[in-house]
Amino acid sequence: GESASSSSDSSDSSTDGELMSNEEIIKKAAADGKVGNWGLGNEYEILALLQKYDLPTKYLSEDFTMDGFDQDNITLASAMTYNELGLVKNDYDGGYKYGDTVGTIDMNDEGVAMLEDNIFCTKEFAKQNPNTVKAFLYASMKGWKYAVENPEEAAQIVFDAGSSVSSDHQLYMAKEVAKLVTTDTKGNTVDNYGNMDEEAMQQTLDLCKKYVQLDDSSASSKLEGFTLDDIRDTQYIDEANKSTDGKFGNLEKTDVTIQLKWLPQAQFMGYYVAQAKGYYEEVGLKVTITPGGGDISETTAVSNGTVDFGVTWVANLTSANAGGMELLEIAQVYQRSGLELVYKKDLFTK
Amino acid sequence: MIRKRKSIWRRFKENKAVQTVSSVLLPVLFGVLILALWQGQVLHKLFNTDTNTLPLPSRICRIIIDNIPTFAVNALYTVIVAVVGLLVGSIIGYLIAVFAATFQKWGKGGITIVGAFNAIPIVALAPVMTNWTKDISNDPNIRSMFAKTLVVMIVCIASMSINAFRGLTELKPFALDLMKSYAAKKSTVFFKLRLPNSIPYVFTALRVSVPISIISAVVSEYFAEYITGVGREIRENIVLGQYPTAWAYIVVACIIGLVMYGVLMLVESIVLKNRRIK
Amino acid sequence: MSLNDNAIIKNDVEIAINNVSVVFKDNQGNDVKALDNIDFDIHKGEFISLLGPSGCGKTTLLRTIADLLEPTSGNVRVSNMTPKEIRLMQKFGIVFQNPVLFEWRTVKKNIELPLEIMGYSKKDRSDRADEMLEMVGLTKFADHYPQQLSGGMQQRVGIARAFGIRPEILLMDEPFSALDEFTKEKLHLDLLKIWEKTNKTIVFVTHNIQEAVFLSTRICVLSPHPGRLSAVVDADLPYPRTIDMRDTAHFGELVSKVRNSFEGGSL
Amino acid sequence: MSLNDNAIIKNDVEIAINNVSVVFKDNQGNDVKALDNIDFDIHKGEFISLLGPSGCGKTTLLRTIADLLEPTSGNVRVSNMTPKEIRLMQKFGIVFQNPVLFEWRTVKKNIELPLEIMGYSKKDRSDRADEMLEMVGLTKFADHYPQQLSGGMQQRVGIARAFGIRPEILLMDEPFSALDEFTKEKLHLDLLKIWEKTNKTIVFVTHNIQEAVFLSTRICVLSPHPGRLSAVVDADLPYPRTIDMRDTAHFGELVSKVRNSFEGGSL
Amino acid sequence: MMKTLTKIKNSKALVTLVWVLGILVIWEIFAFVVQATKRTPENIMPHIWQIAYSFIDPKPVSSGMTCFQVVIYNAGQTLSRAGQGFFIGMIIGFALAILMKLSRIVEKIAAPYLMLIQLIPILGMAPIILAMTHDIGSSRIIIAAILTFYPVATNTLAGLNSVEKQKYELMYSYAAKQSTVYFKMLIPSCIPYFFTGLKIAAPMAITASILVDTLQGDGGLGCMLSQSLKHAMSIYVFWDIVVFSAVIGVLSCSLMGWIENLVSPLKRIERKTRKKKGAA
Ligand SMILES: Nc1ncnc2c1ncn2[C@@H]1O[C@H](COP(=O)(O)OP(=O)(O)OP(=O)(O)O)[C@@H](O)[C@H]1O
Ligand SMILES: Nc1ncnc2c1ncn2[C@@H]1O[C@H](COP(=O)(O)OP(=O)(O)OP(=O)(O)O)[C@@H](O)[C@H]1O
Ligand SMILES: [Mg+2]
Ligand SMILES: [Mg+2]
Repeated sequence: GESASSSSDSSDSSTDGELMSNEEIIKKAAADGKVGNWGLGNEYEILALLQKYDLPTKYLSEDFTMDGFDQDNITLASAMTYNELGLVKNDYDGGYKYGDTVGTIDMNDEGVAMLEDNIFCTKEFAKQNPNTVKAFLYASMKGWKYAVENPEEAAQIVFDAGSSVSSDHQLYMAKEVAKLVTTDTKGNTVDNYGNMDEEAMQQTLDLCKKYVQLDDSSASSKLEGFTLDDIRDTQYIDEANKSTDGKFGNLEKTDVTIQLKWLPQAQFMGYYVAQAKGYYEEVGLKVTITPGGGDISETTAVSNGTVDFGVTWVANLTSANAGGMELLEIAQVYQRSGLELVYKKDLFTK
Repeated sequence: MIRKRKSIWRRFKENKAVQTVSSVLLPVLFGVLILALWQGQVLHKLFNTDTNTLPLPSRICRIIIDNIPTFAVNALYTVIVAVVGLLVGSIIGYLIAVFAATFQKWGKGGITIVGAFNAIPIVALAPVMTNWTKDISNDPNIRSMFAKTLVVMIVCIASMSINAFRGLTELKPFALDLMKSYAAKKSTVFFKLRLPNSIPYVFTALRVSVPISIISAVVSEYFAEYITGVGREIRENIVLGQYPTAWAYIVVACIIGLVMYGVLMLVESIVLKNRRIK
Repeated sequence: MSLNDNAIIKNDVEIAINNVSVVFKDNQGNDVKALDNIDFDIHKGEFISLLGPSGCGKTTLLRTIADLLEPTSGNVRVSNMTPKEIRLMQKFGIVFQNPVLFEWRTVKKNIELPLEIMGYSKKDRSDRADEMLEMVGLTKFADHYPQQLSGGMQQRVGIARAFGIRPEILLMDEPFSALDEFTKEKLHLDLLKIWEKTNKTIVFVTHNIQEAVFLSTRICVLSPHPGRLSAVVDADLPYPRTIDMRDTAHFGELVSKVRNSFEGGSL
Repeated sequence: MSLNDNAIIKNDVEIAINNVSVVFKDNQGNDVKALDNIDFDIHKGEFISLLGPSGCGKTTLLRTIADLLEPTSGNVRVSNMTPKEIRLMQKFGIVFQNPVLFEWRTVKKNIELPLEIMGYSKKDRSDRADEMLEMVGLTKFADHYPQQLSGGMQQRVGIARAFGIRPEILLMDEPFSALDEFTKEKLHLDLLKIWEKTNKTIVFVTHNIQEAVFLSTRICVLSPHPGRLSAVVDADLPYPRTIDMRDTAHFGELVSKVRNSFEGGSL
Repeated sequence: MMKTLTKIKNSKALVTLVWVLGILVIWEIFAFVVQATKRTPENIMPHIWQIAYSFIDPKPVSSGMTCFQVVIYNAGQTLSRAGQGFFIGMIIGFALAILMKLSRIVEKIAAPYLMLIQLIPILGMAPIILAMTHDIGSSRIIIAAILTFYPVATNTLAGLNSVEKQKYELMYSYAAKQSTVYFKMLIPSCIPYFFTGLKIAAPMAITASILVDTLQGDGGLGCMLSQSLKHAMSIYVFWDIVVFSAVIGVLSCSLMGWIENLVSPLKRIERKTRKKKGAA
């Protein structure tokens, strides 16, 4: 409590100065070498942004906490709207309690947005189990729809399913995730969940080609030649969205597993809701949800058959395919980028 | 006749030059064999894996050759962390052992406590060290290097102190009596008896520490603020599904390890030369 | 235990062993009495032999004098000080029953070890070591490592090392038992010569009656289980002693006397 | 080197040492000739002593016979086989110069070790070990660990261990040098008794002339640097030998003879 | 009175206690500094009492479980994997040492490669092991074993190589079979070294097991640790796990010492003699 009040004091005292523009903020932070990101395939939007302002594409590594930001080692830090940003602002357990003393820069507004959470499997799996894939997508999207409409309940479901996140943060996250699922990069509302917006997909792929640096020459030339058809197939989600009853004929496989990209939290509430509400059962599937965030990445796990489906970001899927995997995106759950850069206002006043 | 031939074989086997050559040649030959099985995808059948998860040596080589400057820079940082951490950690570990051997009543407890460091996982140690060293320098590279080196150091301390303590205290019967009879000062007993007696044990510790130092350097790079090093590249590439590149870096880590191990063996054979006479 | 005072000219006590007992525990936890109430004085400049059967406590007694073992009861005084004080003044030279050589040092370096500790200059150390090597007949083996020597040669290195420091009090635990007649004979004479010249006090453990009679001024005979002082015999052969004294009748008498004190006292 | 054949009744050669030379390298890489062209036959049932000054190659020769060392040139034959074959038939019993006990085994367990290896039953092992402990006078110390024994006691354990296996050929390297007169005397007689009863071949290394003369049928005198066979002396005292033989004139003559062969041959 | 006092003064427990206290004091000094200078001190260096309190804090931190419950619940999984990995690693390490002793050629070939295996990060190794076993649980155990066998192997081999030549000669003179030489001489005499290896390996097994927990996010101390680090739950879960693993590590090390005393007669004698000295 003490420290929070002291920091808001300092922001009060600095309100007399005028806040810098986004461009100025980015340039100042870059000049100090204090732009932060986690790396590991999360950095391309930041690289694109730096490039946009003709800045050297260097950043510091964030360690999945906001301690570096808190201690001013990083002044312009990457944060997902639904997760880190909530921790920075809010004062529940684990929060840094900055409230409105921090500002953000949105990747969607800057025009460097890349698409994040999707659903994918291997090309071979999709080909051999088309009905299973469609049924899975149908039930999952039904879950997402319910979750987006009832974020409180969804948050509770995820929390009960063994989430590691506090229930306060869970609820915050559910509400923020709902925005990402129902709004596209330009701010328009989306109602056909899981849709693969051509333009946004293409922008993502183009940014990938530009910023994904691969040492492996055969992989990088493969990446160079990719078109959207090499990484996604829209037929499954289209048919799933067309269906009214979720019946797609004989299911080739009924026991399936999905590995998440991260720890169990509201970021993935759609699957937990579909599970809890029995949507998967309704279409005849028995689904196991495996948390991610471990050393065996979702692309690896799907590729080597440990699990059937996975949730990953488009950029990760693209580079994995360039590296030699045969993965296929079958639905795009998040319609806009959830990445923002957060800064303390008092550090960027004129 | 048979006897004679056997003794020639034995003489051949016991010849010093033959032994030196064979101790290099045999592992190399074995390595070549493994490489052949690997390239011929026999290993893949054995491990039931594919050429993506376990990329072929030819591809790994290509990647290394194509990117020598990048690899060299990353390797350099990792080597610095591993070697400095290993040396400083081993020296501290040895000093702890010296302390423990000098004040045995208190020291034994200390050794146990030091052993506890062994039980703190690197994955926990690395972020803590990164946190603790935030104020060391304004340059994120320097403070990251410091944090990484600290991790390697801590990990190396334990194995050295446990082994060196044994070397410093398990003396030949009556050796201590002999020194006592000269009223040798503790420092003299240390330098003339305990220290030389502990040398073989130090090398045992180092044999264990060399791989540990490299793997800790690699893992601590995962958590470091400043992005560089073989470990970080391994992680980045694995997450991106770039197994061939990741394996290229793994191979680099192995080469670093082999070189360090080779240097260690060389030093050991020189230092312990006179003890090997039987 | 009465002393045969008339045999000894000098009367100042150098080492006083006062009612010393040493008890070890065996691994069932039972007491093993290694020394039982030993009470005995050694005078300055004496050459005392401790004689007794294997396991009777000779080594134990020597170690008590050298402050390598604390008696369970009783005490030892050396020049009216504690053995510890004397040890700290670096006045003891000890030859151990096994040679205890450092395998990482050459023969010569092993001999130089105590000299290094006592702070002799490099040249002095080397000269002294060469002299000692000469004495024990190992000059040719100066640069060998202990592992390269025969058992007797190793023992001789141990002897050279102890002699090298020219100690005030020389404690020797069966130093010559691994040596052949000739080497032994030579070293006997060397030892006596050094002793006569310097008038140091020597405590010499042996199980060889002839050796004890030939070398010492007095012989303490110990009996085993528990280790008791069963007799003290004056070896009153004239000095300087010569090899042919061993063929004299008096020598034979002394040997018999010691042997009898043995048989009567302990076996 | 001519053999004094008339002294030996049995004439079948048990151990033939044919032109054996052993060369070691010192740490400068120079050759050290430990044995130089030793040529000598040992007959079945003989008690041979190898006598010589420290470092003359006694241990080395014994090791060559026992197949612990291959001669640089020449060879050894035992019962017309190679030493290796004999060793594999477990016909050797060896007493080493240092006792070489396993510190994690009790005294009794140490004595039982070779019996275990040779597959004796538990009861047999225990009985045999008790008998041997009795012989060397260590019954009370059966359950002690080697570190708890005095030097001489450790050596006696080594002797008990070698005797326990009742070997065809007994090779002993200065077994008694760490022992006192009485223990030694007792073991001398025990050894002779066993030898006379079983008629085994014994090769006995010693540096003690009296001991060699008292025990053996023949004495091989070695001279050092390089190790050469300088004399072979028949110790033709009658059997069974008794302690008082040592006071006879013939005994004295033999001792002098050996001593002279020494001085003439090597010193 | 005096006697009991000296007894307490000489006791091992006191020594350990003083050490622990000393370390705690140093920690606290730094904790106060951190407290004074940092905004979120609990992320960097919380006070001892804060950590201690978190163990008994009834407030749930994750899925209705308190800090302590989270640690204990997940420790079960991790420790059982550590135990299995350690056991397998111990056997492999010992067997490898014997094998290397049996053949110089094997030693020459194997020694550098055994070390090389240690150098392959889990990240690279895990997918291959996983492809072999198709089971994340057994993959974890295997990797934990791989990470633990090396100190056992090196130390045991050092022990096997330290046997004096004369002992070999003794066995040789009995024409003892190779197996006899091993069972009666080499193995008993390498036991102290073997235990040194175990003492290093036991805490390493726990570390390794925590490390392999993170292969997948499905539970175990490692997962909780990394989740807590990522602020997915109270940071005290992290501190509690660090403390817990260190304590378990020390205990595992002492357990090895205890077992050593149990199996090795030499240690027993030493202990007895020491006791006797203490009494005298
Ligand atoms: N491993 C070795 N390397 C070099 N020289 C050796 C080695 N072993 C023995 N020698 C040399 O061989 C010679 C004979 O040694 P050996 O042990 O046979 O003597 P010995 O007659 O048994 O003496 P002692 O009575 O003192 O035991 C010695 O000069 C010794 O230095
Ligand atoms: N550490 C020990 N633990 C238990 N008993 C011991 C220990 N050291 C010596 N003893 C016992 O003390 C007695 C005397 O031993 P000591 O070594 O003094 O004999 P010694 O007269 O030197 O014999 P030797 O001539 O054989 O060397 C022996 O019975 C021995 O068993
Ligand atoms: Mg003794
Ligand atoms: Mg010898």
